[in-house]
Amino acid sequence: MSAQNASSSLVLQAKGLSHRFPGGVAAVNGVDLEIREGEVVGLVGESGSGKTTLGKLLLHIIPPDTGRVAFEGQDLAELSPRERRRTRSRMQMIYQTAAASLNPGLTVGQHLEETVRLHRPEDAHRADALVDETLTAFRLNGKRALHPSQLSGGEQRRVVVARSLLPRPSLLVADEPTAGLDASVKADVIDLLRNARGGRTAFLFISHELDVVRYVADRVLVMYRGRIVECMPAAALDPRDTEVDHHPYTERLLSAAFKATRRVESPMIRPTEDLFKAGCSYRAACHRTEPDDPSWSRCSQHTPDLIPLRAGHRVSCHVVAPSPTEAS
Amino acid sequence: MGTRTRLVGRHIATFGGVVFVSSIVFGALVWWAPGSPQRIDAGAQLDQGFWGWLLSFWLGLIQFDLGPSYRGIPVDQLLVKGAIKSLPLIVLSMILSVGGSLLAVAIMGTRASSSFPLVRTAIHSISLVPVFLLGYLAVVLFAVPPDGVFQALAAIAILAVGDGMLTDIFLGIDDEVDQLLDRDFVHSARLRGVPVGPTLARHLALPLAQIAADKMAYVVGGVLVIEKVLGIQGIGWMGYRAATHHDFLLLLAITVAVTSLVAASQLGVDLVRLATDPRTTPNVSGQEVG
Amino acid sequence: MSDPILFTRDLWVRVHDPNGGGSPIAVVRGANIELQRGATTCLVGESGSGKTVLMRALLGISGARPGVTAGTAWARPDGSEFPVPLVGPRKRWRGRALPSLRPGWAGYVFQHPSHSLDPLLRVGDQVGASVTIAHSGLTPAAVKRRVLHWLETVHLPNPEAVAQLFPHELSGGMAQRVAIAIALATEPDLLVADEPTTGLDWSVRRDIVDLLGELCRARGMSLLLISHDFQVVEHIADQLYVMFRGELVEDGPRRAFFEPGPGSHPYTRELQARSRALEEGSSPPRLHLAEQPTSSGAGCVYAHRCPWIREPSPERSALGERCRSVRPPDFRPSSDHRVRCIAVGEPT
Amino acid sequence: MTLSSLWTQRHRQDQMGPVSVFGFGVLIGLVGLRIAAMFVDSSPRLGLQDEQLLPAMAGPSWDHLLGTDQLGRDLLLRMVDAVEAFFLPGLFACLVAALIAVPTGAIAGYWEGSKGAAVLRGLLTMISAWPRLVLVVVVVAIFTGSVRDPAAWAEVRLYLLGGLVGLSYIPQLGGAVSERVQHFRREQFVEAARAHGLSDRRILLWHILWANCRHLVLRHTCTLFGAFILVETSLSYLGDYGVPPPRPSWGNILAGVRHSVVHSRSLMASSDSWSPAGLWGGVEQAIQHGGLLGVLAPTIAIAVSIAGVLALAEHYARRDRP
Repeated sequence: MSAQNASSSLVLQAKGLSHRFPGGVAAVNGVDLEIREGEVVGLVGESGSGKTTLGKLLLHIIPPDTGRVAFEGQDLAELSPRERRRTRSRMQMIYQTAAASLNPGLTVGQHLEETVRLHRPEDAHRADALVDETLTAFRLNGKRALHPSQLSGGEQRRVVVARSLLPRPSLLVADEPTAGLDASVKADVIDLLRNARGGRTAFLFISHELDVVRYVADRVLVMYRGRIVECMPAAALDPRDTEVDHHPYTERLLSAAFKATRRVESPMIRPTEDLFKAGCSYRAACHRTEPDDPSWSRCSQHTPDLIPLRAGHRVSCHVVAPSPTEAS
Repeated sequence: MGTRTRLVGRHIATFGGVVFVSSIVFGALVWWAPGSPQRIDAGAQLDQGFWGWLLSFWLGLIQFDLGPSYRGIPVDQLLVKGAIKSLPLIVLSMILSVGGSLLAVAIMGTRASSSFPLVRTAIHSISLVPVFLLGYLAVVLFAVPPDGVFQALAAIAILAVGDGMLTDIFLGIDDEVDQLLDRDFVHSARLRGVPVGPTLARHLALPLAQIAADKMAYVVGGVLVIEKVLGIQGIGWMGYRAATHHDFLLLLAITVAVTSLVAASQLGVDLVRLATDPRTTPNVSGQEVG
Repeated sequence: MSDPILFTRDLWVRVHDPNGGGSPIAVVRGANIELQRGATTCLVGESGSGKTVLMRALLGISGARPGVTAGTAWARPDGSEFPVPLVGPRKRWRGRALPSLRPGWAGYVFQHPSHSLDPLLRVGDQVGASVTIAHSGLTPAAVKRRVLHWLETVHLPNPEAVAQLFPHELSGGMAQRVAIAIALATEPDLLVADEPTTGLDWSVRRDIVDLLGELCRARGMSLLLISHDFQVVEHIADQLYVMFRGELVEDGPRRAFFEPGPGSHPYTRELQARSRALEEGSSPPRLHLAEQPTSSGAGCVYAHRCPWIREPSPERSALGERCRSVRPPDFRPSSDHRVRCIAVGEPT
Repeated sequence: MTLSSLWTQRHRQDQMGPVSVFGFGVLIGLVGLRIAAMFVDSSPRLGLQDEQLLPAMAGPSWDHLLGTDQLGRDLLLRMVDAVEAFFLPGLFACLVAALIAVPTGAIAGYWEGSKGAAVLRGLLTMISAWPRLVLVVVVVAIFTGSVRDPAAWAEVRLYLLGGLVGLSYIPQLGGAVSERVQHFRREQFVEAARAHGLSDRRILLWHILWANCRHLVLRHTCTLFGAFILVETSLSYLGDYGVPPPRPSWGNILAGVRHSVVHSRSLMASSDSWSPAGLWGGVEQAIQHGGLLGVLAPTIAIAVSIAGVLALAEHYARRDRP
């Protein structure tokens, strides 16, 4: 939980990122994002909200349609493929399905040795010992000669985490690293990630499980249909706390927790005009506004900006956080 | 609906392309190879050049008048004569092989075939024997009479079994049934008491068609051999003779016919898939990826 | 007072050692389960503990894996008892499951909604097939009415349109609702939901669990929820079974788990602590996975992970050897609460 | 150990089952025979071996373990020598198929969406529509049919045969490789490896081809070798396009004794008693005078070789299961 320190340097800076799928649907729509050194940023949202795509855009695994990403001050788009490959030792990604992101034909040991040779050439002479150390650190002793399919789900996940932390990255995008895991194993993986590199690695922690994100992250972004709709300190993401104002979508997410004190009904999607042209994209499911309300015209015509509610908390909603210019 | 029509169109176009390009390839082989028509059939059609010759072949194909073969009999007539003898062999042996495999799987029914090592071994070992050997044994050891119904029946049976046909089809179906019976929706149907038969049939139709179509090229090869061994005057027998007699026009026609048959069976599978599987046409709303 | 709808005595499921030789490996060992009529029972345990195997073997829908079963089970659909034929996961095809009971007596909601729907059939037809099991001889129009009714029951928006869709056109949450509708349409007395929320979005998770609970209450149906998530269990359970490595280490009514009282099994405590830690944002207890379990059947199944043996407190210092070698007896803190642990049984 | 991990281990049984033992046994046997064939000259002209004329269609004896054929040549020697007809050309077929199909399939699968991949896939579709045997007959007929002295061209023809069978197998092997590669692309691990900082070349060569397609390729190579034995013996049996007669092939040995065997059948039939002893007498007669061994030996040899090679394919298929 390293405190957000303004003086610490920026690891990653993204401006106006957008990406469309071939079908024409915008997966990511004008996202700005900054990640500082050692910071853990949580990214929540339901499936289909574009979380994964955003993660891949940030690491330039998918080139963005518009917008730029600067990693440690370098514009990723301007690097040659070879240079970008070299940069990857400092920015790593953990994919959602561990089993699918490991090579079924290679052993655990081969995976890690390759990483050492590739990203830590200075340690290549003691690769063998280094791999053993890593395996011990991730409690994978005795698994070195096994293939991924011979491991349990939690063990596979630990291999993936070990592989992405071995290059000592300064940024790690973890896409649903706990999805599909048992509650007990989940906690285990989270701990491994949190203790990684003594807090020097910055994380983008993508998940739809609010409790996990709240536990892991310093700062949380909420994503809906390709847009960041809310940005807040992790502590504000408490289902039992009704004091704090949230974006209506976040409210609905929070109310889905079993311990939630207030319950927002799951939305009946109203037929609305084209959601993607203009206006707030959540208005079709929003419980804070109705087509009869006076605020509706604003919601359907202007895309809301991220407006600061208080320190470190910004919401993009005309109802909860009316923009100062329009209110006046 | 538009996407579906487009997909059908694309498959048909692929089929046409395969036949078209194949005819060019085989035509070129026939034209430029040593022992080509220039030497054998001197004078005839030489002045047109390769493309002219091929063009006249295509035109003939469309009008169904390919002109006389080396011996003067019209090629199309020969082709029809051969096809009448060969097509039943191909179709019936395919039906026999698929039907037999289905029957075997149904009889084993309650257990996976892996728990019947003897049956598996028997199917394997019979099916391993090449078609020509089976034909040979039929002629030599069992004295199949040289013409008539028995000969045709023997040919069908041999084609259905030999060259690994039965093994491949049987194991393919068995595997498919195995996987299908372990799917959750089949478990769910069994628990609810919904009859499982129709579900199985629906899900087996496509793999069956696929397996059969994949074996088509082998059956065609087998037909060539078995017709030669048993002396049935079908397409394979004619093709073999045309090759030995350097009757290149007939050879080209037969090759193109056979190739289109195999390609058509693949086209059939594609069309069956389009018709039965709703997943083949992309979701119109466009799935977003999380 | 106890009126079980389905119960087992000493149920074993063994799986043949896949590498050929050797004796079969027991994946469920001597399970005694009673599912109460109209109550919600939860079967908790981490993946690989044998929860799914147990229920599938009991309902006769296990996969094509080679295996054997032993033990007895009875179903009491309406007061009279029927033995349930136990079929091990051996044969790939056994005709109808639970043949002595009426078709559709039990329903099953699987872990992955996309797997439990037939990809080639429209949603409406799949629900319709279930409807015709419950009521034979309905006119097509009547079947359609009931199909729409069931789709509405599971809170699907615009059931008419949904009925026309194919499974691949549904989102995960919708597909799971359809799967529930399919299971419900046979009007079952018992519904088994096997990790129904694992593959789903967090925001849909509670909706599905609430829906299941609400339906069962409204219809007087028994629900068995298989889960690894104590948050889900705490939300809905009337009766709990905790399973670890094939053994039911603890069972009892809700109050025995969520109200202060005499001891719980250390494994149950571990599960609860983890779930609570996540909810409260505190650090969860560390998992000790380094030690391998003993291969022989002797001793407590949890011994290799048990914190009471690993870090023994003064009063529990003598436990280790006994826990590893002696099969723990059942201890009953109260008449309906059972814990299989030496340490709990001998409070110090 | 969880149930699922138990299950995956079943598919990963690395130890040799009876199938693998049989497969490797046959492989070693074939290699042994091929080496022996280098030291054997089985076609002394018309049985003029050691300046003495052997009787035609003789039964087995100590000098000639399998007896002689219709021209009085030692059958055993011919059987051994016949391995030459398919062994190296068969390997050549495998080489042709692997060298063309693996890169093609890998490219078509890896750069799935590109135009080049579409063209490659179209080519594969087209070749797969050409029936193997028809293709071979046509091409061999065209290229060597008009040759005056077939014996002199035998070697060339065999390798042409090998090349063609290999060519006709490309769609299967290429399709399997490209399907495997596509599967991995969809399964994300390729993208994950790229995000990890690996180059495309390393991913394709090491991660996909070596680590995951090795067994697949070996498996298909074995099947192809079996297919080549099948094609070679079939064509040699039919005459004209296979191994020309003075050179032995299991196929033309069969064809050679064809006529005598009709006689042997009548020998068997003549023992009209149904008792086992009577039947055995008939079989014995057929072996001694009718050249039954000339039928049985090649038949068994062909079936066992193909079975062995396919067993080897099965062995690799088991190791291949992802």
